[in-house]
Amino acid sequence: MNIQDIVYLIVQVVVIILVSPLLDGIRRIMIAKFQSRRGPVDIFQTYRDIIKLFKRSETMPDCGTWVFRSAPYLMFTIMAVVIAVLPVMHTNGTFAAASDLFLIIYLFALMRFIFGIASVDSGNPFAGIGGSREQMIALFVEPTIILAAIVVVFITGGVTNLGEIKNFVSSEAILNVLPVFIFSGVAFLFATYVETGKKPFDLAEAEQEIQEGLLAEYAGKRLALAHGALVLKQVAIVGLFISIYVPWPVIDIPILSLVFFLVKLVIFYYFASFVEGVSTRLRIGDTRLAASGAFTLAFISLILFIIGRAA
Amino acid sequence: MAEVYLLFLAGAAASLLLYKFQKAAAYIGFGIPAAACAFGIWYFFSGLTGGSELLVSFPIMEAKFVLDPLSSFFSFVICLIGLAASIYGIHYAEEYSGKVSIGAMGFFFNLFIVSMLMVVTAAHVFWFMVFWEFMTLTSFFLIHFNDSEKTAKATVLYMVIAHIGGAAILTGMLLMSTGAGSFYFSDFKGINLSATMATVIFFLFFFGFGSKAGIFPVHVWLPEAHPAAPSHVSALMSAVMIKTAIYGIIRTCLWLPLSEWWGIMIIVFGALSALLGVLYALTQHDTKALLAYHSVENIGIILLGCGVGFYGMASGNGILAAAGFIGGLYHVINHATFKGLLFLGAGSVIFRTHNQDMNKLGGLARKMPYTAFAFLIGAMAISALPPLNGFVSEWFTYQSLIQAALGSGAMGTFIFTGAIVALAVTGVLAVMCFVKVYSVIFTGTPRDEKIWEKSKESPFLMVAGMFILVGACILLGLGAPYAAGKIMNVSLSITGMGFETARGINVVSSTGSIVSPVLISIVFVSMLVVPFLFTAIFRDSTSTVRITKPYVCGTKYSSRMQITASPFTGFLRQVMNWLFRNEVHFEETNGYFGRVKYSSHAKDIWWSIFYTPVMKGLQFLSDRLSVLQNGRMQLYASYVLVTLAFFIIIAIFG
Amino acid sequence: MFENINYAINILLLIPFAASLVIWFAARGNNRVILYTLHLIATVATSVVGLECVTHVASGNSFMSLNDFILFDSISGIFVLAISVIGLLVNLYSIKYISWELDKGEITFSDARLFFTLSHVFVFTMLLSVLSNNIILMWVAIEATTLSSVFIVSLYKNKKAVEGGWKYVIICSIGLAFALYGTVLMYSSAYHIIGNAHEAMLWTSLLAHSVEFDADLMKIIFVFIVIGYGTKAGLAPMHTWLPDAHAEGPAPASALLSAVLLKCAMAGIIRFYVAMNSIAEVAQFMQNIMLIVGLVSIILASLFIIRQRDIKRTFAYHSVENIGIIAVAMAFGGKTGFFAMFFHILTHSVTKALAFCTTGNLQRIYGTRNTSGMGGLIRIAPVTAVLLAIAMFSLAGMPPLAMFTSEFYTVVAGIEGEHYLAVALFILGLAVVFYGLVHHFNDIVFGKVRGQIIHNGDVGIGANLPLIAMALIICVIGIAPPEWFLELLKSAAAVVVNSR
Amino acid sequence: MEFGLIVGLSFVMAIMSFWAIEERNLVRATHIYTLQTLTLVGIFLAIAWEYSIGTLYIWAGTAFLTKVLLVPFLILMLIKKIEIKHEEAPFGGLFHPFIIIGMSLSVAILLEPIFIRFSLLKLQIPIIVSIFVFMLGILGLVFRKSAVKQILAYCLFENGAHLTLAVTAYNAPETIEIGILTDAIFSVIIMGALAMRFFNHFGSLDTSQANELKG
Repeated sequence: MNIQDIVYLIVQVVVIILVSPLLDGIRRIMIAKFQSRRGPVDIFQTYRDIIKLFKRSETMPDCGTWVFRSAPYLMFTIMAVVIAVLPVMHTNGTFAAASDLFLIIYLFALMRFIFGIASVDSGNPFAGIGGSREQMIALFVEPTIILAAIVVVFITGGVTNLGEIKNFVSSEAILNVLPVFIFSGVAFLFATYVETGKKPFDLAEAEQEIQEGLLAEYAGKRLALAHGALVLKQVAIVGLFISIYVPWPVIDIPILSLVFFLVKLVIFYYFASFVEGVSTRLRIGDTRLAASGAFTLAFISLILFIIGRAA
Repeated sequence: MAEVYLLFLAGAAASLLLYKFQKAAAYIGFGIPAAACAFGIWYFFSGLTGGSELLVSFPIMEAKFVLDPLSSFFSFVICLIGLAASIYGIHYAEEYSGKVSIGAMGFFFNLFIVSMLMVVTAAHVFWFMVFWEFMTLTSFFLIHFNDSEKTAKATVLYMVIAHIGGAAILTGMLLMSTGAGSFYFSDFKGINLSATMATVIFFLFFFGFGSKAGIFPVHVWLPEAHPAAPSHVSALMSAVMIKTAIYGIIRTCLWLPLSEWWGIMIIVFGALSALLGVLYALTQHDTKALLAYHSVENIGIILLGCGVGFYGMASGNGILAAAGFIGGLYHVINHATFKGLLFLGAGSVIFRTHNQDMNKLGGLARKMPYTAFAFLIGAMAISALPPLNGFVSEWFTYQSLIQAALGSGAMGTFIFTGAIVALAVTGVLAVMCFVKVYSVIFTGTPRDEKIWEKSKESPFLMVAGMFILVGACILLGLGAPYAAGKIMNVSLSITGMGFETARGINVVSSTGSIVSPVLISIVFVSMLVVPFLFTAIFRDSTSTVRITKPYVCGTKYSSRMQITASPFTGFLRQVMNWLFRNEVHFEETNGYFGRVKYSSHAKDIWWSIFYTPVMKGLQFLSDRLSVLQNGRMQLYASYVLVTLAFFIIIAIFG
Repeated sequence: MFENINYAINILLLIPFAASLVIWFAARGNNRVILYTLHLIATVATSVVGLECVTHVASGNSFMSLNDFILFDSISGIFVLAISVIGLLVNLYSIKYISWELDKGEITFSDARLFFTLSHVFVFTMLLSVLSNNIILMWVAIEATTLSSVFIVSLYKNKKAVEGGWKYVIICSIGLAFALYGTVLMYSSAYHIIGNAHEAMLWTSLLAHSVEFDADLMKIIFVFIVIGYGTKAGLAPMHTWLPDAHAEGPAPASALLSAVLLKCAMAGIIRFYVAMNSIAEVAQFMQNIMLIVGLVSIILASLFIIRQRDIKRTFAYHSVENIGIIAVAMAFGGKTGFFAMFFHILTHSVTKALAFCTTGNLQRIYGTRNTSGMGGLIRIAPVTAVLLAIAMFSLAGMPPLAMFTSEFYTVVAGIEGEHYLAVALFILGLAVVFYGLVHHFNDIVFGKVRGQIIHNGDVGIGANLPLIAMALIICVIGIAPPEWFLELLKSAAAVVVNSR
Repeated sequence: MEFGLIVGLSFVMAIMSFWAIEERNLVRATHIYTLQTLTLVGIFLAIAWEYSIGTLYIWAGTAFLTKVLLVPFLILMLIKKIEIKHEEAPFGGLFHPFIIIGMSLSVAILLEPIFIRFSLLKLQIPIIVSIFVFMLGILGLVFRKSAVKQILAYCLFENGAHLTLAVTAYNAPETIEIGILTDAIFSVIIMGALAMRFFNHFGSLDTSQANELKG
């Protein structure tokens, strides 16, 4: 339990939390530019939105219990925890036990759980449907994430701690299992994209519409926190992808690895907003077809792994 | 060991004596078992490492009860849930004070627990079967305290399947005992059986015990019988009775010469039960039926763990076997706690609202805060959300499946990975299902004003019963290293090999990966400061919070606008209709604006594949045969002559 | 109590016969009290003497009397035990039952007197059939049981009772005719070997010389015996009279018939089995025949049970099924097989007697035998409901009760004898019967009352006392039977086993 | 062929019993039955005289007392009370006699060698006739509809059994002989009383009407 890991953890969380609205601002400008419209004034627009919301007064539905009132705080914290445990600055330190693959996947499930309960608790019909859609999307995405991640675990010899995986992936041993790794990486990437709630599968901006329906009943600081939590969620899921599949320029100076992590985040956001800019929204049924495509990719990687191992 | 049983028998006798006094019978009839369970918990907890033997001499056959780590683990689980259920039962019995005699309910309740305790320690074929069927008999009577037309149909199905299962187990055990030459379980280890005989015996045991555990093909009685029982009884049945079947499978398969494809078969059935259990649970809108289907799902998860255990033992890999069993056994105690908690929670909702249909409830959290909180903890535990116990046992199961996949051939890897994916999908569906259950019952606006007005918090002892299990869930979650250590020496006693599974606050799996619920909780609590920090920095509006009706685009809000149970999973039913075969009843009342009655009910496909054809066949056969007895005496007399002729021909020429 | 046992056996036979005469002539003038007291004294006397004799024979020795016409060994000890215990309890119950019928006007006083007289003649003939050492005297006694029980069965003055009685007489006479032929053949072949006319008639001498008999003739004889006494015992293809006779008679009558009479007919088959057991080829043939007949009885009866609406016909078919179980246990053979057979004979007789007597109670409460007219018994008559529960769950083979133990031993014997297919069919039959019984139990005890209630409330402790005694017996002998009881069963099984 | 007298009487007995079964008029059928029993007693006396066996004289005496006097008297009294003279048509209608004779003869020929092997008196014809009469009685019970005719059929096969017993095992102790005869008498009495009650309830003696108890 050395102090250094705790400091790195705190720095990592604070920096990423502060940077994430910036990434969201970049994304909104990118999409506006691809759709040849002006978009927000500059990349700091999301900061201003969130700060404005903190200052506003609140309204609450009469039927809201403590679940509804505390949900934004809980969601924000869970996403902060996920970001904290990612092995960016501290790999295999005291927090190795907290950065387990299944633990993170089930933390996302905890996030969904609270999201679902709060959405129905608000009494708002749109929020209810939003909660139910959130679970449905997870149903399509989960098998791909698990299968892809499991194949990576198989490659690293069965250890599910992200630190171990990162060490193995960044070592040369990855080269002889490269095709398996690439297929599972692509599948995982696709699942991450769906999970972040971008355009082809869901429209984050259309708060009043379905996917972010939960926000309908929130106002003031709770709306700010909820919005922040959803932004953090996108960063967290992408962070998970990066820490498993793109660990390169491995440097033992934590600060530099944090900077490189942020750069990789920006690159991902750049491509994500490109895809989001040009695509139109699919119905939820079509997500099923796209998700099964990703699942077959992950399945191919499993077959390659078995053949590779047998040979 | 004998003192625990005697306490329960005393409780049974006492509650029978107080047949006339309802109030006293409730306190005594359920008080004594509570005390007995408390004593049992202490006794069996110390028994986890040691072992003791009890010989009861009956003239017909010497009864022998052996307490080895495996039996004391299951007895510990039974006593833990028994404690909560009996404390809960003291006040819950008030609901039945008018209709039925509480003394009788106490009598059967005590006998039910003691028969389960004796089943897990019996070491003699005859006495095992006696207590096995006695457990079914007492639960049959307990179910009938909720007397309705549906109960009668459900209990017949329950008894018949349990009896056929019992017969299969009896045949299997007798095949073993004739091989071993004695009725004592201790002599059954390592008798020489031919391969086919071993497989036959395995199938007899697996489907015999499976019928009681609710494994997929023979689970049909479970969603019928559990909802019909009084809640504290269905809590016991769902939490512990089906675990005695898991104990049976483990105990009996230890005797047989295991072969690898058995382990794989158990895993396939486990995955099937998990997936289909949760899928059918999603379509239910009766709370207890939904929870019953979840028992099928969790039994599937337990079987995944035990399947890996058997696979490990068959392939001689002790570490893998220990990993599998620790996953399976840990989930046994976890499932017992949170399923018991959920059933008790549902029971206290029914206690106040007298209604099991979710679509009529809503917003009860404000009226019943403690029950709501307990139910929430139970829901989070069953969906395996991190800090709680559900996550730890599923994590162990994942680790054992991964190790098994790495260790086995191509076919094995496919099946084990398939099991991992099935477990993950089950996790997602469980989250969806329990979001639906919790939020539709406890949150949002009440859908039926009358029910909402009448409901208030359940009496103290019921809440106390629930919070015992809430404490257990949290303790088993955060105290995972200690618990895993204890369970490891139970699985050590089974497989003979084990691995170091607890290091400080971390839990270690066989493949070396570590996780620590305590650490994640610490990080969670410390991160909780961050949102408050941000609100403190930027907050400056001090105006009070305005309470309004939920916003529905300006129209007047009515509680019917709110999402209810069925539409929450509506989309999934459309996608999976090939499985659910929804029967949609749609009645158009008067004209366009009239009220429309719509109800859809998912039919378990297994009914139409197996059960209805069997029943129709029996009916057809007996109708054909009834022609034999058509009342004409001359025909009867000719039967005698025909049989005489037939037998004489056999005698002369046979 | 008696200094020499032979004297006791004669007394045992004398009491019921004398009692029937006394009742017939003394209980005149519509005076119920005399009738009941005489009946009570006679029943108690018979049972006390019977139990006294049984305790003597429990350890395996046997006694002869009436210049060797009467043989009292452990096999007949079992049946005498059944007759005395069940006879006592059922007759006690019949006093209450008959008084209900008299109050309702179903039967006149002379009918009641006839009923009591005939029930004592019936007990006498059953005792004679079980105790007789002479094969033809046994045939005469069993024929006499039919004749004496005809008017007990058709006591009620209605079409169905007469029809039941007539079928009972005709089919049983046809069956017993063939039994007579079997006995005659047995006697003539025995005389050919033994030479002495008196000796050739006696079981003891047949047993001694059984090795020298001619195998083919023995097979033919056994076929005649199985058909003859099988009709009387209710084995499958010849069971058709049983549901009609047992369902139409008054409850205590059908209890006595089902519980004890069927077993005495099986005693005949067991006797012949013992006599012919020493020739290996014949023994194998006999086991095959009994297996076929037993399994056919179980399967046929189970398929009939699930479609019954009338509770007494269900129990009657259940008797056919249990006689099948006894036959199957005999076919499985070996020490455990015969132990299971004798155990099942006793457990079934206690349980079936309790079951039929509770139908008497149901008839009094609901006035009908049809289960769709019953329901809600648990609230109306809790004691009767508990008794019915014990009876039906013991019949269904639920463990803590008696019949599970005997079925357990039967399956053990089956598996020891490698009869796997037979055990599988046995268990399937039992499962189907279990479904039928639990279904009926739910219809009667739980739910709302569907028919109308004639006598609201329980039937009073007087009637239920003997039933409670039977229920206690069922609970006890399943798990913790008394020592001498097991001793008796083991010595009876030994007699059969070492006759080989 | 052995001695003419016994064989002759046996043939007469066989014909008498067939006639008794076929006869529709109940009173005449009982008379024919009495004649048949007389021939039975005759056979007993013939065998006793021929083989000088003491016991058979006692058998003949008891048979005469019970079966020739008592049983027909009981049956005639029963018929007088019921006032039904004629019997309904039996099953099998036209083919009825051929079925009965065919089956009885074949069973008699099949069983005869079994009985003759250990029988004391190796008289082939009387054994065949006794089994024939026995089977006639059984088939009478099965095919005839009238209750009284079934009682007669019962007495017939009882005679058959009696003759078989006499030929194959005449040295059986007397008490057994008396036992079987009392059984026969009581059967007739009980069946008669039951037939009486049957008539009161069903209005006729046709037992095939009684088929309410089904399933």
